[in-house]
Amino acid sequence: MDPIVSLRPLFAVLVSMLVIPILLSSGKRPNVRESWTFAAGFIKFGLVVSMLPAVLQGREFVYTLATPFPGVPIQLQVDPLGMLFALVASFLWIFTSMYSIGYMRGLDEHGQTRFSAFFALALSSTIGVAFSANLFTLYLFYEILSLATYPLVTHHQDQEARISGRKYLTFILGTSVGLVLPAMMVCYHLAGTLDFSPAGILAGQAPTPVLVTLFFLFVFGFAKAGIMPFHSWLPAAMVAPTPVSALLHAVAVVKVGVFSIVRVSTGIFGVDLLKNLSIGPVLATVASVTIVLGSLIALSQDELKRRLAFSTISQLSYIILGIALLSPKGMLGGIIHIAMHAFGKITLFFCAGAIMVATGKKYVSQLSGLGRTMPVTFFAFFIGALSVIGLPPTGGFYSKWNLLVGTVESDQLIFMGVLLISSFLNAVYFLPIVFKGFFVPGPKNAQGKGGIQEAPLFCLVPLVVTALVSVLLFFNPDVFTNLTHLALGQ
Amino acid sequence: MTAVLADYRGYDTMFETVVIFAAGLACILLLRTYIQRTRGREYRHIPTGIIIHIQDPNKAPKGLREFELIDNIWVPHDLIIKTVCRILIPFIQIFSLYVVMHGDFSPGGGFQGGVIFGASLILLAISFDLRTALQLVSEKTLGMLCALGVVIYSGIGCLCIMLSGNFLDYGTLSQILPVDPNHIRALGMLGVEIGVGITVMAVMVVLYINIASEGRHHQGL
Amino acid sequence: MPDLLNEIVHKYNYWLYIILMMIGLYAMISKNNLIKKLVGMNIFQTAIILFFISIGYKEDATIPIIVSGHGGDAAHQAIQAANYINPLPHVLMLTAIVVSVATLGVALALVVMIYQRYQTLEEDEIRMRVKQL
Amino acid sequence: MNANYPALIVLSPLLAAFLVAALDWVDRRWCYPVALIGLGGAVYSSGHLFFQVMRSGTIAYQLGGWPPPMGIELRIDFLNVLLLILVSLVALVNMVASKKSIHQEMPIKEGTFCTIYLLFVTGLLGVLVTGDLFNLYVLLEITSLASYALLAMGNPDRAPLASLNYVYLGVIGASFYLLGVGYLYIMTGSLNMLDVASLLPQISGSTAVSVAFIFCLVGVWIKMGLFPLHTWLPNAYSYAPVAANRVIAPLMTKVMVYVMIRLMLTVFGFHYVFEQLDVQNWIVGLGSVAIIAGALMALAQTDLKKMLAYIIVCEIGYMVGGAWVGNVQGMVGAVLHIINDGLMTFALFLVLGNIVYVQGKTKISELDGIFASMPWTMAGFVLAGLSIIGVPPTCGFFSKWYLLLGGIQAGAWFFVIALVFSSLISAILVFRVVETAFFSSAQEVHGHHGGHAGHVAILQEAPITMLASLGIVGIGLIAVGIWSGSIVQQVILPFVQQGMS
Repeated sequence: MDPIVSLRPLFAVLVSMLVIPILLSSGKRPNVRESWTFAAGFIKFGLVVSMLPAVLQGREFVYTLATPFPGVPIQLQVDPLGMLFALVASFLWIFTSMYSIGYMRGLDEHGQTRFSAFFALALSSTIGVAFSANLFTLYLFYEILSLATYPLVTHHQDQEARISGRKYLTFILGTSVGLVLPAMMVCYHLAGTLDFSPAGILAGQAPTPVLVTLFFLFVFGFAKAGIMPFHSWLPAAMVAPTPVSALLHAVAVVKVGVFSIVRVSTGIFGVDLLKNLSIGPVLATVASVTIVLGSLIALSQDELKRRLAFSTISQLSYIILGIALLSPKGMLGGIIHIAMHAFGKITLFFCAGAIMVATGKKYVSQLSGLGRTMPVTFFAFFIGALSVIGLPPTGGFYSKWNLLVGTVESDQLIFMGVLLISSFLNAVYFLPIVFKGFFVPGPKNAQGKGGIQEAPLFCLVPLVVTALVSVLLFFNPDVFTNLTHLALGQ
Repeated sequence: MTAVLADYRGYDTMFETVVIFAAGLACILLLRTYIQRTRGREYRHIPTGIIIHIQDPNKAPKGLREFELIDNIWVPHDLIIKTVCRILIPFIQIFSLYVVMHGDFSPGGGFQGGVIFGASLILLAISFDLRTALQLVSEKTLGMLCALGVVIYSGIGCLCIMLSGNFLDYGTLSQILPVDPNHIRALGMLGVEIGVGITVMAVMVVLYINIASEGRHHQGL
Repeated sequence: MPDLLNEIVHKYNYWLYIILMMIGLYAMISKNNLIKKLVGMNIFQTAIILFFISIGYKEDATIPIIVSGHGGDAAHQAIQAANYINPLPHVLMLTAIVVSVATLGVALALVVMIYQRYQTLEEDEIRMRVKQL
Repeated sequence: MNANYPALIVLSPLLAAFLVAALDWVDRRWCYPVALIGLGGAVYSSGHLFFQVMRSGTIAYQLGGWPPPMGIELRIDFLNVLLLILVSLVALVNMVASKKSIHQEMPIKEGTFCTIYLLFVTGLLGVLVTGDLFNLYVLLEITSLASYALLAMGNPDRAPLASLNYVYLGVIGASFYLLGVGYLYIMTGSLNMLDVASLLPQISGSTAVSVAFIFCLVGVWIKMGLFPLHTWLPNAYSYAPVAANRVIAPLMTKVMVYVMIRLMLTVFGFHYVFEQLDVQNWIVGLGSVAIIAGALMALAQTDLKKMLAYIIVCEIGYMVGGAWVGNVQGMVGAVLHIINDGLMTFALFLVLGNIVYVQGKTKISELDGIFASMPWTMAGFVLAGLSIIGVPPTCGFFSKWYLLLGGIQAGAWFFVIALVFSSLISAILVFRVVETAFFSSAQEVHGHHGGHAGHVAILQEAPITMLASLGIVGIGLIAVGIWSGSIVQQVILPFVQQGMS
């Protein structure tokens, strides 16, 4: 079917960018500012959803902005894979906005206007990445995202933020300029185009060693995916306010990295070429190392957000592993994990932030007994943890199940072992927190006031919603599975 | 030679004049100091030889002709040199005008003539002192002359444009000047040469007074 | 060897300008005094001017003043031009001389500025003072 | 009148310069508006020329009505029309931005400053439009002379000496160029670029032609500050008054790169330069070394001004390398980078000017917390910095793309590595400043998570004219980036393809 030429993808990207001037000018009136953020969030989500039916019918939306190089336009294209990602990101933005109101006001943070402005910019570029029609456009939005998140990561503007910000940029910008850019240039030089196409554009264009090198330049170059050894920016970025960690470093930024790798694997190289190059097992091994090591390190972290960060690193590589399996079910599991993990992990971060707002505690060892004062938060945490571990009745089970089936399909049972070990480790580092919260009594002196002391409502509602969605996805993941099937051409 | 200079390569020559102009202005920009002196000055009353000191630098004694400013760097005036120069300078200046006027058909031209004229003024400044020279040709006049010369040159060029020719196409001047078309180019060149001469003369003097006095014109030298 | 000598003798103008140029360059590099450097710079420029003048020279030719009429000849029209020295290099060099004079003027102004500030023109002393700033 | 725009574009600032010089003695208040009008005239003419060239191709204008081999010719084609727009616009915008800083740095001398400034712009425009090798020299000297004077007006302790060094090297450079022209004149008897180009193929085997070419090239390199010959550049640019610096630093070196490309493609021709003369690998190597050296030296600087000066050294390497890799992509990259780098460095120097005007200090370590007091200026810095790094959609990315592609196509891997390396270094350079500016040491004293709500930064921005200029240039950075496709397709590529065939 012919693609639909439409401005809708452009607006979907631009909405949150256009709202920035309004945000900046209404800095003195926080309520007006927040309502604009909400308006933008709903419009964005609405635009994305409005394109969903047509995409589900197999049609695509296309809009070309400009053509800076022959054969390489700045082009937006809404296809199933991008749709899936955009849906998740724009849906979660609404709730993160709500959450940030509670969080930022609860902690009385400075520079809230700047915060929401850059947050909006980050979202724009995330949707931009999702809707990119070619590698160049993707790179463009990828870079904007890197830069837009810097002021968010360093929001506190203290020494710790400075060091972390430095690390963040070094890894993210260093790899994208140093690895992705040359790789992209070589791609263009070889193929004369950078469009994503299901068959890939590089087949037969260069000898195997060159292609393999290129592929790994891309894989490591998209450092936002957090593949070891380019992972350590993610724990560092946890100095950011929690909404940032929640949406950006559990959903938007990291998923952009993974999404880019998925795009490059399926759109630039193509599944067939990857099979021919027999890259799959190598990539799977790299991913497995990250999965296992990430989980092990997470186990040793006492700061809750850092533990979540390492968990994210490990979970991201699930997606890579799914792609690397190169079998239908494995890829299905991998791609759908983008959505499932997003809902699970954002719930966990929301909970961590809510705990911090309510009690100021951020270490795992301090959480004893908190489940009694904050039951809703801890229950949501439990659901999120289940989803990340991959247990029913949560969406995480669905993706992990498909991944496991994928390992069987492709006869690489060793990776099944990796997945199982990792699941076990996940359980070991998450469930004790819940257990501690509910069943271990807290220190005596903290028991002064009894009763329920939850975080503000603005914090609480989002985490309940995301937890519910996680559960819902277990029962009805159809939207995402359909999109994934379409994306994989199955 | 000047014909080639002013006609074929008239555009070059215009910019050559502009180079000179730029050098003069650069000197003013770099060196000229407009700081008013804060110390007092000494004046000698010529008839009596009494030296008076005036604290306020902006005030001068009444009846200035009878008083003579005494400079920090005092150069005694030599009568012989002064007299010889006074006689020579008019001749030098007349000669320089000849050189300018002959530029369009024999060796000579604005540059040479201008330099000679400038030299005469510099000679004046050397043999008397800077202040005497500046009393004859004030700094403002020199500055205006710098600009005037190049304006004449480029103005003639622009006139050609207005007469629907190309820039510096002297041939078109015949439309407004009642001259034989064969000579119009020579006439155009003459105009241009005069412009060059004026600028070169003015800039030479500007260069001298600025560099010699380190930009403090009110000091004699 | 005779070839080389021949070469040198026949193209003496080139050798001359190169020697002059090198003298100028030497002065600019090795002299410590800013004015001496300027003198070197001027020698350098003069060398090039001489080079241009010498290429306009022809054996048995006269100065380029045409007695009857004007309009002159360009370098291209070699037929009549053989009798006259090519005027174009001279014209160009007149421009170059003017340029060099102008540059010298500005350079001297700069030197005066430096002298006003540091009371010396020896480069090493100035550098020493600069370090102390 | 319509046919006279090639002359008018030069005459407009020139006449304004004379007028300003005269008005300086009459009424000083008139100087600035007249200067603006003169520059505006240049912008208008350049726009007019642009459409004329786009409509009907190359324009030739014979001065004095003499046909080319004898008289001087002005030629405007796709290459220089772009630069004309760049130069005239940058000059005008800078003049608008500079009113207050001229007044701050050079009271009383505004008139003289404006005159020399206009002469500088005249010289640049003249260099761009001329089709005559010797005329180019004369105009080059006007430009240089004006820049010697302008640059020396800065810091009285250092600027005159730095400028004097510039004079020494500038004179050597110009003399070399003149010498090269002399040899060409001996061989061809002509000074017109096209005429020389048509005569050269018959004698291209001659050593004298090679000598001419090398002399011209080295002369131009000295003037543009290519790495081993750059020594005059950093000091001269970093002690200069900002009003002058902002126009000299972005434009002077770029115009010299233009002269190099003009010599390579129009005068000596692709065939001679790349096929007969076997030096291209060496020069690409030199360019790469310049990139790396410039980047590293910039990294070693603690002063923002010096850092920017070394960034220029680094960027020159980009253009020289790109022009010499010997394929269309590289050349397109070099030409596009002239435009982009002009804008980028202009934006950076505008930022520098704002900081100097408001804060009066340029040490990087002294800039901390400046983001809070000058948010718009620093936003401009970030944008220009991104362009220097080469982050899309700013324009720096697009020229870097072509340069990289040219390097890859030619197999000049050293050049490619140097480009990527310098991108990384510039990322460090830019974010070092941004980081210092973003974090203030005052906040760190009571820095704990949250709790800064009471902290209100005192807004202390530069005047609106300066900010507006910066804003215009900032928009330009992105606009040129987004539309670089059409610029390349419609303007640069026709010229390059013609020159490279």
